[in-house]
Amino acid sequence: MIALFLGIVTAVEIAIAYIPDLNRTLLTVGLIGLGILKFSVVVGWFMHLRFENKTMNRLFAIGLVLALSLFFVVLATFSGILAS
Amino acid sequence: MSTETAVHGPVGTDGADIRKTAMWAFLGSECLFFGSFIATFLLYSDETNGGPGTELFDIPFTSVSSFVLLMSSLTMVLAHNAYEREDGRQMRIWLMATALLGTVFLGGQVFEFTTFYAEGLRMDISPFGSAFFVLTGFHGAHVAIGVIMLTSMVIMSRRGNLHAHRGMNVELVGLYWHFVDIVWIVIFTVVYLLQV
Amino acid sequence: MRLIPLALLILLVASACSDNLPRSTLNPVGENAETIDNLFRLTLAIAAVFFVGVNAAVLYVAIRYRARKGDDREPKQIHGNDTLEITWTVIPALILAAIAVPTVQTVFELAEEPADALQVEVIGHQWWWEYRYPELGVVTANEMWIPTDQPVFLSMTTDDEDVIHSFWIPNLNGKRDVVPGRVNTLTISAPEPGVYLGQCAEFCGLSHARMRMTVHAAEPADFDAWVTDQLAPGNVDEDSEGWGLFLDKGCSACHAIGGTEAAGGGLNPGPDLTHVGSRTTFAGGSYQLTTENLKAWLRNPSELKAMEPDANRGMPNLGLTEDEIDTLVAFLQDLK
Amino acid sequence: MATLTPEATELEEPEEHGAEGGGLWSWITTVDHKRIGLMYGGTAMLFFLIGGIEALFIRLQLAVPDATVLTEAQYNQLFTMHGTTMVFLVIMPLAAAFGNYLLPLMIGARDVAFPRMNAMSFWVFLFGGIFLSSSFFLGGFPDGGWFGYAPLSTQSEMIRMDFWALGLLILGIASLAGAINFTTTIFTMRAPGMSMFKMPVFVWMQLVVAFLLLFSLPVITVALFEVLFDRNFGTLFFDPAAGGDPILYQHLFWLFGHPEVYILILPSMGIVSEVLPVFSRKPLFGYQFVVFAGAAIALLGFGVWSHHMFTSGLGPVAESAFSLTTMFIAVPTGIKIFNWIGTTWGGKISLKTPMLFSLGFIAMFTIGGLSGVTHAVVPADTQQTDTYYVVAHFHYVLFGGAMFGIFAGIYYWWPKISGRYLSEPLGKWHFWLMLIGFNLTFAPQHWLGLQGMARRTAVYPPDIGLETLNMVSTIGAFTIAVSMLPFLYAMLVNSRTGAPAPADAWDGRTLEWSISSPPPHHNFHDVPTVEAIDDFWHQKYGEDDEGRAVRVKTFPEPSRYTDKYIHLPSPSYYPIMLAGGLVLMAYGFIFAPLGIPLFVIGALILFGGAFGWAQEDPDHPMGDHDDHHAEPDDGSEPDETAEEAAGDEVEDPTAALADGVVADGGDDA
Ligand code: HEA
Ligand code: HEA
Ligand code: HEC
Ligand code: CUA
Ligand SMILES: [Cu+2]
Repeated sequence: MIALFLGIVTAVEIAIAYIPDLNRTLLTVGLIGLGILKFSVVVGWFMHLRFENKTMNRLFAIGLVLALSLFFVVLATFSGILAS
Repeated sequence: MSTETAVHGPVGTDGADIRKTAMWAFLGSECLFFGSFIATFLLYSDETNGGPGTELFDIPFTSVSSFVLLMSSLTMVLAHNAYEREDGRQMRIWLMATALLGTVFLGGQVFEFTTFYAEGLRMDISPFGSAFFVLTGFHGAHVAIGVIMLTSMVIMSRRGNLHAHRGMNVELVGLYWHFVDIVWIVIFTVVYLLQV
Repeated sequence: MRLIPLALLILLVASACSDNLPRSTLNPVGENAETIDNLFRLTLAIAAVFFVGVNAAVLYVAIRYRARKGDDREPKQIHGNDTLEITWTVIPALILAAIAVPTVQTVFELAEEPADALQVEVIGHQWWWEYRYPELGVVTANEMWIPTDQPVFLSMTTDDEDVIHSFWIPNLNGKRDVVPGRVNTLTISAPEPGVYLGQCAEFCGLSHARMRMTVHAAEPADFDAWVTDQLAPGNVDEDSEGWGLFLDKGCSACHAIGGTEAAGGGLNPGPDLTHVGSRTTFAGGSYQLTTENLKAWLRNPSELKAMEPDANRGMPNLGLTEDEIDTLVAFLQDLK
Repeated sequence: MATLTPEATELEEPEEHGAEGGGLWSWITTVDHKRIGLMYGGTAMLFFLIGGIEALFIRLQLAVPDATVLTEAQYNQLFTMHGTTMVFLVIMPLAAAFGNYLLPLMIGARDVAFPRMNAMSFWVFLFGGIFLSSSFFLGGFPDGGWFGYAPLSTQSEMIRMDFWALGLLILGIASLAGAINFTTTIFTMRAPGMSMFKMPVFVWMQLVVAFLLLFSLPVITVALFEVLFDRNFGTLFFDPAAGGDPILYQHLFWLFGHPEVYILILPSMGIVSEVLPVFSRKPLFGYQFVVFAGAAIALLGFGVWSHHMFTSGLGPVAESAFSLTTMFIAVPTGIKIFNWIGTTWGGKISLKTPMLFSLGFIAMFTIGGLSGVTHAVVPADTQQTDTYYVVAHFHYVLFGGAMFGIFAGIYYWWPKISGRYLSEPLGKWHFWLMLIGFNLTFAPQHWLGLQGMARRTAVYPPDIGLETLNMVSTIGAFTIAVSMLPFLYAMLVNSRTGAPAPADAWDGRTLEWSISSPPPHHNFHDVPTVEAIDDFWHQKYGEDDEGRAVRVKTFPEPSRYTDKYIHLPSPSYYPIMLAGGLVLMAYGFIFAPLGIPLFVIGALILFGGAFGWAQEDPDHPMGDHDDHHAEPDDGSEPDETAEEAAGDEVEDPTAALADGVVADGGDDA
């Protein structure tokens, strides 16, 4: 079931990437959205994180959140958003 | 469970399996490992130094190998189910299947790397090349280690060193395997599909 | 006993503020350096309050609450106090906010490029500085001249093969890193004529310690005179023995002399020598430009200054004879 | 306070179930957290002497201007190794030593969660340290500074910086294994009743440190790999000519580097939080606030890294943002300082050596912290950065903070560890000499920095006002060296001849004081049940109407021995094997192509170790690899797979380089 779901999501992703002259932001948002969906499905069900205790959830979540936020900041300082 | 042996039991005082807690801690740490490489890649995605860039990517091909890796997560789940049913034979079959799918994925990566090298995208040609090969290479190394662990698991199970009640280790390898899979989901989306 | 370090500190403060030091951040000359110094002193004053407060409290506790013989009553078991906790969270936060406001203001203020600035390009090399005045056409090394009536805007970078350096004249402004592949900027100004010393402030390998620099701030008229001198071609007699040696021994492969065929450049470019004789120091500002020192330099540069000429960093030993050295030094000193 | 009288400490150790003998082999194969802790501590102390001697050479060179004691090349190597040694081979392992020895004792457990992983962590640290230091004989110490900025670190033609990058990667594995182990131990192995907010503050701080390690080590790992690959495989991560950006390295390094400085200080803050209450005979003031402040420091610590890059040209917006986050770390830190003072306030203070060092910690650390705040003011920092003002700042926090805390801990727990008190007079000599020497060394450096003395300079010119203070600083450094002599004497001699210490050597508050000194091999005869913070104290003392402590119970001196069957993990040689293989691989890598065979051998040993480890039954004597599954399936499953799995991936960097090799090894294992 879940596998099927993942397969379909991947197919949709690739289809989106190929839609000619699709708006760039829409593409980005769409693909990232689907990526996150797949990600959570694997982590939640395949890895049973949905069913595990809070400690494990938190350990992983901290890693994820930190990874995401830190690198947004790093990239921002480079891309000139912060460098003005 | 007597208190005397609790020190070594896998179940901690919080009722959770201590090995799984450790594994999740490790995976949390790995998020930052790959995160840093992905950040490096994003930073350098335009730094092609006059060499080839993302236009070399063969999305259909990589989609297929991504799909292979995704499916290996499924076989891993099946192996885990077999272990929970204490069905050693089935478990070994699915473990082998998972390892096989992992190997296919690696084969695809080797093929992709050779093609890129032939077309002039090398890791010493541009920061883009460096970031691409090192990121996907480290992911590949993780897959390879996963394959080794899966194979070891099969061997140990054959030798009877993987007792049904110690089958927890299948679950741990599974966690690792799924993690490597989701890292690929991220890489595939960010590196290949978005082509930032 | 405990008062010794404290007394020492006070002594040090006293001694540090008294004299006039050419490389000190504590006697700012430039406008920016002054702004910074004021901000620093404000922060230091606040820090001093906490320093005295905490250390006095520690001393007080150690003396006042020390267990005394014969007193066997146990102390009251106090577990905490929420009001206190809130107080010592909020008060420091407010004080910090008070420091933060001028900090941010100053950061933005210092980042502005002044309108009428003299432009200078600074290029860091392992281990010496190159200065180019694009509007004036002057190129020089290690010693920068600036006018006293004008701020100077520095655009700083290095060669791609080089490493990170940092440009720092403490009297004139804080430092700014000089990063390969980037252009960083800094504004310096010196309302008072004088010689201001600096030091490369980012570790850049073997001879980082001897990568120093000098800024000569001159009255506008003196500065203009200097510029005129610098724009003149090198004082070279094409028939002289010195010039012959300069070409033969390969000096010209690395060093340029304006108005001659010596164009410098190469893999390992050295400082422009067109007017080397007019400088007061050489080798990254670490030696006085005297006959003796120049001779020693030509005898074996690495003896005076650690360098890695084999790795294309620094000047090689060219195996000159004493006669050749004498001739070359005379030749160099004539390059005024 | 002397309600407990010493006894039983002079006994010969009888054969005890699960006890290890004293031979070398027993130390090599030990998985006992106490022994591992001691080995960690002993090794780190040796490295402290090495790092200190390096510092003495630095100070000798700087005593006078234009000195020639050292050449530039030697000087650059010495400060690089001094910094690297002190940070990675002294303070971090000392913190790990305390964690190892004390965590299980303080939470009422018999060992850490993964004893063999623990052993591996130690051996990897030891071999990694030897690897790094051996560069001295194999081409010279690394010379790129302790943070190895690219492109200087990728430019050097020699293998030195390979030693540095690989050495730190190896040490990272040791720390990561330790962090995973400590996290799991603290989360899952606390004695019944010990909820998170009943844990000793030291345990809390170790947990926070483990988190910091978990989430910052991978970032430096990436930075180091990129340097290593740039140096050896032609990648262009930091090559500006090709579009690479050296500033990326700085971000990656300091993303690790700043959390790292809190990794260095928090364990000492934990130690001080244990010592102050005991010697004030009052509970820690504001326990929750101290704990939360620790966590807040860690969290904020992830958001301030660019304050090390204030002059690299970030632009005013980023500079302001990082300036603000940096300043506000002073708030939680201040909370701790004030709560510590609150703890001692109104107490009954006995100025024993551990207490002296703790009070010294508060005073000295505050100075360092305050100069840190002046760094946070960006414009001021543009004058201070890369000068001796920074050197002064970080020695005040690292030496006056972290090291003072560690010395407090050593004096405090040594009676527990050795069963004997260290001499008080010697301890006081040590403290006062060190305090004076320390301030003589580093206080003048504030002024040196402000007067324009750049750091990392082998020579400085005369006549710009730097002579006197440099001389003072050098004299101070030698005073510190002298101050170490009473300490070393006390450690070496008092441990055997000092006054015997009872179990509860200081009338302590935490669980480790409830068991004999030295502790039994199995720590606790019966796993304790906990009802309150400082449970042991509350068993001994109640409070009268005025709130003063009154003794309600006195415990008999506990025995080191029990006749109960107590199940303990068996020794194992796989951890050291794995560590050995890893370091062989590193040497092989350095000396490639000649070293490739060595690399392969190392990889085989590593894989053999991992595979053997995975199959070894941790509950049975070594060498006995029969099938032991007769034991009841009562949940006492061995934890090998987690270790195998975790251990394996930790090595992936190196293993990855030898995929084929590892696979081969797998087949014939
Ligand atoms: C144990 C290690 C440790 C600790 C705890 C700290 C703590 C702090 N550090 Fe430090 N730091 C280092 C180790 C450490 N540092 C090292 C090794 C370097 C140099 C690396 C290198 O370049 O080699 C460095 C460098 C460094 C820099 C870069 C300097 C430069 O190179 O230009 C900065 C800049 O902001 C900084 C800031 C701070 C601040 C704000 C704190 C704060 O956490 C301090 C907070 C504490 C207090 C403020 C004192 C107590 C508080 C009160 C009494 C409350 C009231 C106070 C106020 C309201 C002001 N540090
Ligand atoms: C925890 C960390 C720590 C500790 C404890 C120390 C301890 C000391 N440090 Fe240092 N230091 C750093 C971390 C540390 N340092 C770091 C990270 C750097 C930056 C490096 C870089 O820029 O890359 C640095 C840099 C640094 C410099 C600047 C170098 C430069 O920039 O050019 C100096 C200079 O004075 C210095 C001095 C000292 C001294 C005198 C001690 C003393 O306190 C040491 C005292 C210890 C001993 C003296 C050992 C005991 C000795 C004996 C028992 C003697 C008996 C035996 C014999 C004499 C044979 N250190
Ligand atoms: C391979 C390159 C190379 C050659 C050949 C070379 N030099 Fe140099 N020279 C340098 C470099 C690089 C420096 C800067 C050294 C430093 O200060 O770090 C330098 C510095 C100098 C200086 C000091 C300039 C200053 O202002 O600091 C003088 C004078 C000098 N060289 C003279 C000579 C003479 C004369 C010869 C020939 C006999 C010569 N050089 C040959 C590379 C070279
Ligand atoms: Cu240039 Cu240091
Ligand atoms: Cu920091």
